[in-house]
Amino acid sequence: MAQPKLEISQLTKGFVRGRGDIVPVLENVSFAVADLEFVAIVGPSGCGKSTFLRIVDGLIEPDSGEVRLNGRAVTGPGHGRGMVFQSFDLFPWRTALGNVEFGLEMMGVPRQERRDRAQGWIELVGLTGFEHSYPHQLSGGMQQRVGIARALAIEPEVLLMDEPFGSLDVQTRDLLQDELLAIWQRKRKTVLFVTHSIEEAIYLADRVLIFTPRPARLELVLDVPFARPRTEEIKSSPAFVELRREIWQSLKRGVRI
Amino acid sequence: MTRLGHGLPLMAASMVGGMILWEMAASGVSGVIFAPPSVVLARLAQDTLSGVLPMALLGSLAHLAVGFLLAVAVALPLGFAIGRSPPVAAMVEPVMNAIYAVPPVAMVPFLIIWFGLFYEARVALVFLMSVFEILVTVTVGARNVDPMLLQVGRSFGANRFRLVTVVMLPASLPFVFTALRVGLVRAINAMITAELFLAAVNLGALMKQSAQRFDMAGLLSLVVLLCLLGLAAQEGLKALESRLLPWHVRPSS
Amino acid sequence: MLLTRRQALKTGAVAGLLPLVPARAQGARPLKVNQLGFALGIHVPTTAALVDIMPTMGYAPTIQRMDQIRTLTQTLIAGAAEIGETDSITVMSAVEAGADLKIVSLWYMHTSLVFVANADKVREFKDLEKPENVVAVNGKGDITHVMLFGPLLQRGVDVKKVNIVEIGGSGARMQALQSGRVQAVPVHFDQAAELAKRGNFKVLLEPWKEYKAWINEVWACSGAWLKKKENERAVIDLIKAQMIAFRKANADLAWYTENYRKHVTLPTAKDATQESLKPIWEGLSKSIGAWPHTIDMKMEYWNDLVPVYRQAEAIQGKVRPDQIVETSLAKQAAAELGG
Amino acid sequence: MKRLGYNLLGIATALALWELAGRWVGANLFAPPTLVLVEFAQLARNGQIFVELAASLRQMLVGFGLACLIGLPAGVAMGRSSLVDALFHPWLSMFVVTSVAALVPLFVLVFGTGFWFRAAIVFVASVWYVMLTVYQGARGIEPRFIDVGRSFSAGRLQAFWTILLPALYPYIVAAMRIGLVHAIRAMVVAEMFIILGYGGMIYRAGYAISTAPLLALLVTLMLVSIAANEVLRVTGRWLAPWYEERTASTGAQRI
Repeated sequence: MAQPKLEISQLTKGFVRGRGDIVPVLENVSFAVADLEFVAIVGPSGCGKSTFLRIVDGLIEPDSGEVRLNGRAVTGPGHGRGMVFQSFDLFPWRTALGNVEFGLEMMGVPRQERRDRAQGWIELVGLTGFEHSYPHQLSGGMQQRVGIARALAIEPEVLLMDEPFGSLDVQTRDLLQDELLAIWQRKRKTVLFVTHSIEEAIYLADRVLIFTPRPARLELVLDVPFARPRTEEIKSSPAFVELRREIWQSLKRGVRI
Repeated sequence: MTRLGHGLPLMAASMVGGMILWEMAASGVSGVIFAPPSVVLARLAQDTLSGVLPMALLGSLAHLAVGFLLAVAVALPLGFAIGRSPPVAAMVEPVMNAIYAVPPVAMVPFLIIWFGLFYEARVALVFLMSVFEILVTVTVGARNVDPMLLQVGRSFGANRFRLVTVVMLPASLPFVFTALRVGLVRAINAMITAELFLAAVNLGALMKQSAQRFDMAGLLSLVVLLCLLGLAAQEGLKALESRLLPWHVRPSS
Repeated sequence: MLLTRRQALKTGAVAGLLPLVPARAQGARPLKVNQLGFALGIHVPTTAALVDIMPTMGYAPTIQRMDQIRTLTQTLIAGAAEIGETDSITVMSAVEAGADLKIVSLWYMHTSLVFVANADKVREFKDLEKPENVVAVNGKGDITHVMLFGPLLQRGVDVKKVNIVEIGGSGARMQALQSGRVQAVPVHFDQAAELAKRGNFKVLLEPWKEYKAWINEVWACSGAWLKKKENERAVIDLIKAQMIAFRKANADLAWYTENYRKHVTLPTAKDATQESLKPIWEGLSKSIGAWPHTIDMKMEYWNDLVPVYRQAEAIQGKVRPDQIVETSLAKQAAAELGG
Repeated sequence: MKRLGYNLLGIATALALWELAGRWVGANLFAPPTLVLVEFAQLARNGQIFVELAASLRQMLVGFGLACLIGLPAGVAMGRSSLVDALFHPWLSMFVVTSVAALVPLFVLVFGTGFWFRAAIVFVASVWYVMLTVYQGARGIEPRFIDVGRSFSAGRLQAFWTILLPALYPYIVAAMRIGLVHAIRAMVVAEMFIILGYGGMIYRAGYAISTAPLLALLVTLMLVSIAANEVLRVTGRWLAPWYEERTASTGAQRI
């Protein structure tokens, strides 16, 4: 096997609560992601998936273990990764175009060039005509398209997505899933996609990782056998249903209500 | 904008109603003690046309502007420092709250000692009264910057300096505008206090003269002028804000 | 827990809202009086007359104090006080503006206000013309301003060149003088002595040496109020109480010291002794003659002052003193009291 | 604990600077804290300072209580009804500018100089700030909270008690805290004018040649104001455990 794009080894993280009690959040997580692979992480709410993604992005430092991108250790946020956030978190004072430009601006891309490039991404996510709208003038789905364009604009080697469709309604979510697949088909990227929806994970990913509840450990890894490009129909195929059942069984063991 | 658009007739009605109440309250009271709005407004118009009020107002505004701008220049960076750094906040806030508790009139003797009676002292009082007001609001604004936005900034590789200029500053702009508005109100208040309690000049001198002559219409016309000035300052800043920050949606009822 | 919280809310709300009801003496004629906030050596006998002697004559004065002559005058016009302290200039300008006020008695004869100057900078009156020398008065057109104005005119000083600023409050004025921000201020006689200890400050002007009589604070009330016989009676009794106090003050340093400690508002007043007060007492009683044996309201006092007031533009001069000053009540009081 | 350390460090620094400045210019112009402390000890032994302070604060509380009683509901009404807002906002914007010092003479005429004069001054000095803070809070309540109430078919009154009031609570506490500072300041200004109570003491201290007595009184005032504010903050937290400091501080978005 060639060198993996992203290599996660022995990641452990705990948070200090109250007077110094340490609550473990992440325990000994290790796996590797190949170049241009789409990996989904599924786990119960609050299991530490988001913390994990933030460590990969370099926003949080792990207590032990490390993240390697192209064989080099990640020590802080950088341009190799682009993050899409659950609550979109667009800058309310920037227009759609301005938000997409943000990462390029931080990279020091000259104004005209970044404008042109951002415009291209706006078109790709289907927001032509809304470049100059402010986030509060856009619907939730449109806001998240801007969020995706913002992350893609910096041409990251790895795209990190933190439950990106979690706060959208079901219809919008389905539409955006298809759009994400279409974009991914055209602009292939290595993707790490965190979600709590089993169907979403199967539908989108090449491989699904299942995390246990807090502290999160890697419980199970499953390959998704469907060919690409994928369409809605596979969701009703017996193989899909079986895969979903298998993941659910695994998750259920850890879920307590 | 909608608030103004829909509310304009109502506001006008409210103003007229207030005037009628005032007129009623003033009827039958000696002119040496109180004056009705009809007389006061006529007086205001007369003194404005004669140029007396505009000249005094300009003089007052000159040192208002200097003191206020100084306060802004000091309070904005300091407010950000306090808002973003808990140790700085813990060090400065007790002292700040303590000084804030003292009524400005009680500070006058000290201002005279330190800054004399003229221009510098007036500027100092305007500065002192508005700087804390601005500081408090900017501190809150800086403290309340959505942590998620800061995280987005960091995620996209913004360094500390960039985080401040590109994320924190714009994120707290609405608070900065509020701070300016609150500060300006206090500054106007301080301006007239300074002109009355230090060496009397400009509007303060006119006020004192009217008072000395028991010219209540003159006195009240100055009070009305100050009220209008305060109203204009607030509405002006609001209009400026909605022009400059089109993205900021004020919570609406 | 929740219950106690609610209870705490309720009791807290009620307890904060219970106003205090002042106790009142029974049977005595109530008299609403207002008075300047500060009382210095010169004010002592009249304050004593009001607070201590009037109750023995069947009156129950309630005293409101405030720090501005103008407000005192306005409360008289508005009827918030029946009778009270104010000064001649303010009464005259109020009457010019349409108020109905009468001056019925003096608080004291001759003002104890003096002008104190920084002796390093101001050696003679002419020095006040220099632009670097600033004179602080309480307000343009008030007693502190006009008092300086007359003597300056007499000595040929160009008053237009004198740099005059207004600073309200004699505390603030003294601070300004001490910190070198101004070079001359009006203060009371006893404050001047205190100032002289703190630096090279000397008395530049003593009004009682310049004028036959320099009337400052007076007792005034509204003309309508005075028309009632019982009110006129109250005024006569007040003047009698004043004269009793004046006579005691002139005769008895011990009495003066006791009342000084009681009524003077300076923070140092409580520490005063007969020895420390003797120079002040002698100055006020003998040199200035602030407390005449008999209060004699001569119209000529005001006739002499009006031209100076007018030159200082404190009044327009539309009103004659005899329309405002009521001299008969003091005469009546003197006759009743005798001596 | 760490925070307290920084608090003390900040206060110590301020005191040290004050001491240096005081020694540099002298007690007549700016008394250093060591002298002020001596002066305070004398005042405290005499005891009058506390009697005056207690009496003044009691009157202040009446004015302030009225300001809350009227200002809080009025602010909520303005925030929830555009009609009320349009009727009162211009007046609010104008009155908030007028300084207490300019109003005092007029109030003396109307109320005399007794109990109600001081209560009235304190009232007008604090009510606008109380109203504005609550107004901001009432305007900012998320419609979804109200919708939750509607969906549970809460009546208007019920919705007020169960949804509006708890949501407004942080703003109410903030409004009272902001109003209180203004109320205490106004109390002093009013009393300085009529030379009664604690403000009267400050006024008289202004006549002293040394600035030490004046500063002793002002520092005591500072302590009282801070303590009163702290009491409100702690009570606020105790009465409503869901009260969050951070939400409340947005109440500073005042006008």
